Amino acid sequence: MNAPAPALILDAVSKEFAQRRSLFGRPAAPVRAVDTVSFVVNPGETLGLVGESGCGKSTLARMILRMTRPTTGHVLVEGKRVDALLPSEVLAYRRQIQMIFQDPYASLNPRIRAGDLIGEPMAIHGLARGAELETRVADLAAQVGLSAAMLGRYPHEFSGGQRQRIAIARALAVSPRIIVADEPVSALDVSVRAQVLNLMADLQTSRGLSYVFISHDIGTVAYLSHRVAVMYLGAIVEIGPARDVLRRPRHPYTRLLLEAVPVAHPRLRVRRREVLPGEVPNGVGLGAGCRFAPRCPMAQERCRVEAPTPRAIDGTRLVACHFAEDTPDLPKGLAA
Amino acid sequence: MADVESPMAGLLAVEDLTVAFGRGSSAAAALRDVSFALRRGETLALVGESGSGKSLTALSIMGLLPTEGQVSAGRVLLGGDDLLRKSRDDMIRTRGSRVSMVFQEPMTSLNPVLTIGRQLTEGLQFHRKVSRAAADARALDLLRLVGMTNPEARLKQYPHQLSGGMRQRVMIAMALACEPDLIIADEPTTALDVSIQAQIIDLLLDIKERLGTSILLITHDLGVVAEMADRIAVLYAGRVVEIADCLQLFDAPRHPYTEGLLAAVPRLDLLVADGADRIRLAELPGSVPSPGERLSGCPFAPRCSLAIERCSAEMPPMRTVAEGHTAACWVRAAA
Amino acid sequence: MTRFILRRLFTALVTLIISSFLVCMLIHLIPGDPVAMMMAQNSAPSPEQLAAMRHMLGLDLPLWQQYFHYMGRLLTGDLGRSIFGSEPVLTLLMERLPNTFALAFAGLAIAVGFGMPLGFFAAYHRGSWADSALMVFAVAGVSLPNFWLGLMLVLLFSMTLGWLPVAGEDWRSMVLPAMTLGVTYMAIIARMTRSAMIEVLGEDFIRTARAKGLPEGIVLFRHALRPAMISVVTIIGVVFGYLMGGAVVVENVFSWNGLGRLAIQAISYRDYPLIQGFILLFATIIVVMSVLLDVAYAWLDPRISVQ
Amino acid sequence: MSTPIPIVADTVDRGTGIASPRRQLLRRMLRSRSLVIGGSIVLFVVLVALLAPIIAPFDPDHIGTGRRLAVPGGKFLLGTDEFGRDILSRVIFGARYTLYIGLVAVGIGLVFGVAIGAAAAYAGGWFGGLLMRVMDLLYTFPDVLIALGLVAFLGPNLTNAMIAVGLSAIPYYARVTYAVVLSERQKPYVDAAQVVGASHIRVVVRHLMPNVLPPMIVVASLGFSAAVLSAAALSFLGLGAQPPMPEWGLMLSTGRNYITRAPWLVVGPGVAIFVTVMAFNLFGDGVRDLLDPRQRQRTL
Repeated sequence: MNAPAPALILDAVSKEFAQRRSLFGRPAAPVRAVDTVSFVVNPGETLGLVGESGCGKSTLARMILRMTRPTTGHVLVEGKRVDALLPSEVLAYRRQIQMIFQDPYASLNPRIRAGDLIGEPMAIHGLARGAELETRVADLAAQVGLSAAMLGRYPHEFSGGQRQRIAIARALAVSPRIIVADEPVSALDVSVRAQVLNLMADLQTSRGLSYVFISHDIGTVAYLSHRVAVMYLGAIVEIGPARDVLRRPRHPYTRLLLEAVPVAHPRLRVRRREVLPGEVPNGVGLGAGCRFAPRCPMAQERCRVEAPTPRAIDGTRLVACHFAEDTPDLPKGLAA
Repeated sequence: MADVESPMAGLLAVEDLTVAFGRGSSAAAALRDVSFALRRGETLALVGESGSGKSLTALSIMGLLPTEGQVSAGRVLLGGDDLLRKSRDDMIRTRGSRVSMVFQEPMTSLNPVLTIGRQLTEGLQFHRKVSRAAADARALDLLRLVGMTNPEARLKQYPHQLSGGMRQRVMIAMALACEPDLIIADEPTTALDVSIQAQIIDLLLDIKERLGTSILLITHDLGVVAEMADRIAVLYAGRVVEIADCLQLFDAPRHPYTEGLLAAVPRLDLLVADGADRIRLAELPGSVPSPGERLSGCPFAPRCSLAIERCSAEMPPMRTVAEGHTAACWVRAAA
Repeated sequence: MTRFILRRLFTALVTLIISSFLVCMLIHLIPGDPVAMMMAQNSAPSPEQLAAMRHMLGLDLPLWQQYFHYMGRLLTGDLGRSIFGSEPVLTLLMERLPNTFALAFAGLAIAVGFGMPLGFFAAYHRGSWADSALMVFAVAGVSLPNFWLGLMLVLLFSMTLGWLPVAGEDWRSMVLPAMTLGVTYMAIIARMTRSAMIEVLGEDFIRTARAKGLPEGIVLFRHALRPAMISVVTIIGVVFGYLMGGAVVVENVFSWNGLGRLAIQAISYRDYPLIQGFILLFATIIVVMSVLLDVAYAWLDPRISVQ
Repeated sequence: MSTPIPIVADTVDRGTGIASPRRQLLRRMLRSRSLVIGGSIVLFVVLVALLAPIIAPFDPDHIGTGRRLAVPGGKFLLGTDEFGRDILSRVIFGARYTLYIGLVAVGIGLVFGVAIGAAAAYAGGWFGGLLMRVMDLLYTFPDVLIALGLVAFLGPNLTNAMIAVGLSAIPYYARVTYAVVLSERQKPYVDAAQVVGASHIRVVVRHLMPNVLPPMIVVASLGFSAAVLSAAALSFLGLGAQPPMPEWGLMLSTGRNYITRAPWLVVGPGVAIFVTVMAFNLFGDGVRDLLDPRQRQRTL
């Protein structure tokens, strides 16, 4: 059987932001928020994107959704270059890919009723109107677990979990193939997160959706993702099958990040673990070497002068580290 | 202070604390009959979601409730004194000196126009009446204690010159300044990145070990609880529903809410284990009740799969289910 | 800090250049032939007189040259001559400037001196009857036309009670106009201070200060006052500008011999060079004042002064 | 295609006791004292202006209706002026001028100010930045002074005064519009609308406008009171309304010449300006508190 064509391809995508120049200052070097990121997402697959704040994951999402343009490189959705779409092709592209935002309080227009919010994409894309639109909205609402009686309410009358369901229904309204979800549960109560995560998992099964699932919470990423990409300062340092990467990380950053994740059970407590030292620098003035070298406990001379390029390890994943083979395994207990 | 009690003696006891917001007919109880105890040298985690009243409990202990809130019943005993009966001036002398607090947002919890040194020393100067020089020397020690690099320079810096993790270290140093018996840490790591979170958790554990400080940890994050807590009190909609030792609670939760909460969190260790196919998360149906909703019975009853008729009519009392383990449930903690 | 001040001075300079350009071009707003309008006071000016005037004002040049002509004269301190009195505009303005300054600063002192403490007080006792009363007073103060307030004060203090003179040159005669000016802007400053202080008192760091067990006095004066002052200082700049504008009106109520009265006379005589000079002078004062306040702001806020 | 979708008409769940947002709004409106008082007075002033010919006891311009400078009381509630005209009738007709001046000035200011502010906020970039820098700059100049300068060159009369007052307020409207539009535009719901495929026009009309308009009511209301004050000041200085118009500022200006003999000449019109301006201020404050109690300090 031939592998199906990827739903989403990122081909060496970079984004630079110009630094604000002060009146008497010299022009500053632009900040690379996203640096040469490449990956594919296959139909029906979830790619988890993990990283700390400022690693560029949200900028990446904005480029995939055509909210900002890559400085270099291309985003391809269903084989079509997103930056080169004709105006007439944009709507068709939007029917392929949709987004779920982080904050369900701010991403729903406070002055539009739930039903109109869910119906708006169908109206825009001319998929339904009048009575048919009504039934399809009620139908969609039912699929995400909202009753038709609730559709006349305004967003502020819903709880956080319900709002995120509205957002999901709105994203599904155009029957997209791909959904980019940027921290979709981090603003929700812990007891409500599982509802939304399960809903997303169910929808993936029933609709064959592809997800790009962005989160700083590695547990949630592990739950939904087939493959995981770890970002540090704008670049992917490790990408591969979720279980491999999370169980036996090969990039020192991935390993330290996983070690920093609080344990799930008090029995797994390991005192005096190795702590990732320092904090994420702001990305200005990256030197020639590996971007992680200043914080890396394994860093050697080579790391400070030569930036590692991603290379295949174990046949299944790509790791951007000169010494990936030397990365020690996670302490027992953390890796189960 | 003549404390000649045994190290594990009770330090803090909160008894039947009830806090209401608003006045008259529109008053809504945000906390109902909250009781728990904290022993010397212990870390007690107060776990709850939004609206559970965990932060309000902390503010009530500190005597810092917003003006719309009022303690309508209960006692807060710190080493035997009822803090709620203390005069305004007595309470001022207690705060920061016998009990201090670390807040969630290190970015906004430090005064932007005062130097780090000033903010570290002012409590000392007021409570301990030490000289400026002595306070400065102590501030340096504190910054070293919390692992700040280049402490001499930090004293003269302003908060905006520090990163989030560094600011939280300063907050912790401030809380430690007068060597309090108890530190209340309100979501101390929530606003931080994973790697910084781990640094702060380690710091707090280290301090507890070295100084024997008791910590009341307030959080919604079960991972932080699993890392730090000795005992756990679970709050739901303004009520304590279960108290147990940390292991006991994770191994054998008795309240259906605790159980549901534990099962609803994706566990990395299980997910990546061999042969683990996509395990479906257990869902708690419905959502957390808003503070305005008043229920006569158990607040969890509407979301509880085990609920019986009695649950929605009558609030179950806290019953002992094992040694050091209490829960409030008609079904799972019956007499 | 020095860089901040340098940058601020640079924008101030740009502001002044733009202002001078606008002022220079104002003359073209005059409907019809400005020179004819100006000379209309004289009995039927001859074409030669008109041409001479046109040349004096530089209006016979192309537009861009007019500006350079104007700027060139400005740089030597020459603002032209009053058409009516034929005295140098600069002399006329400088004669009156001290009077206006005295009035405006007295008004500002009243506005800030009373407005800020009242605002702080109201914020600290938020929701009390005193707060409500102060805020009613503040809305009333903002709504009072200062020219009418002036008349009412004259009625009360000069005519009914006979305590203070209506007009004159000594300090007693300044009391009423300064009060008139002060009251309106006092209300604005009180409102602004109150909301700035309320916002600061709601900040996390105030809670931190209280959690440290600091007495209320230290919390208020060390922790809350300075951040609140930072936002108040920024509005004092704007308020000062508006207060100068108010001074123009109030001077005319009390026949106070300042720039405002001069301006109204100039307008009624269509003495355009004098009006231009007046506007330019005001612009300069306001720009200088706002630079000073920005420096004060930077001094108060370490986020700007410490790099 | 932009018609809202009519979904089940009766959607509010009555069982849970959640009142419709409209009814909640009404309840909150009635609870706001400044809104109720300010709104009532505004309504009263509007009615007085509309019904002036009916309720005014005399012709406001008729010279010698009564004795010159008659003391208030009896036939002339507020007395008569130096030409024996009834002051009450003149104050009543003055309401017309005041509202007219206010409307025209606010109209001019709003149209240009909103256009500039919204364009700068929506376009962004160096153009938007430059535009707002200029507005910030002009804003530091007192509006009375700008109006004064304009009238000085345009020539003193009521029309020019209105135009000048309107133009002088443009920076104020532009700045507030800019702030409001910018803060709304940066909210994620705008991104969300673009992602589902909404066109720019749709984003502006259907998503931004409903969120931007309510704060603009506040701005317009506060701007109205400022315009009335400035215009009255110009008239008082002799640069606005010209005799024999029964304009309040002008009435004060002529009245003050008789302040020793007939102080009532300066009482009626002054109170009228004060009350009207205060009503619009209260109304604006009330709406602002209703929308967002935390937004208080944004506008001067």
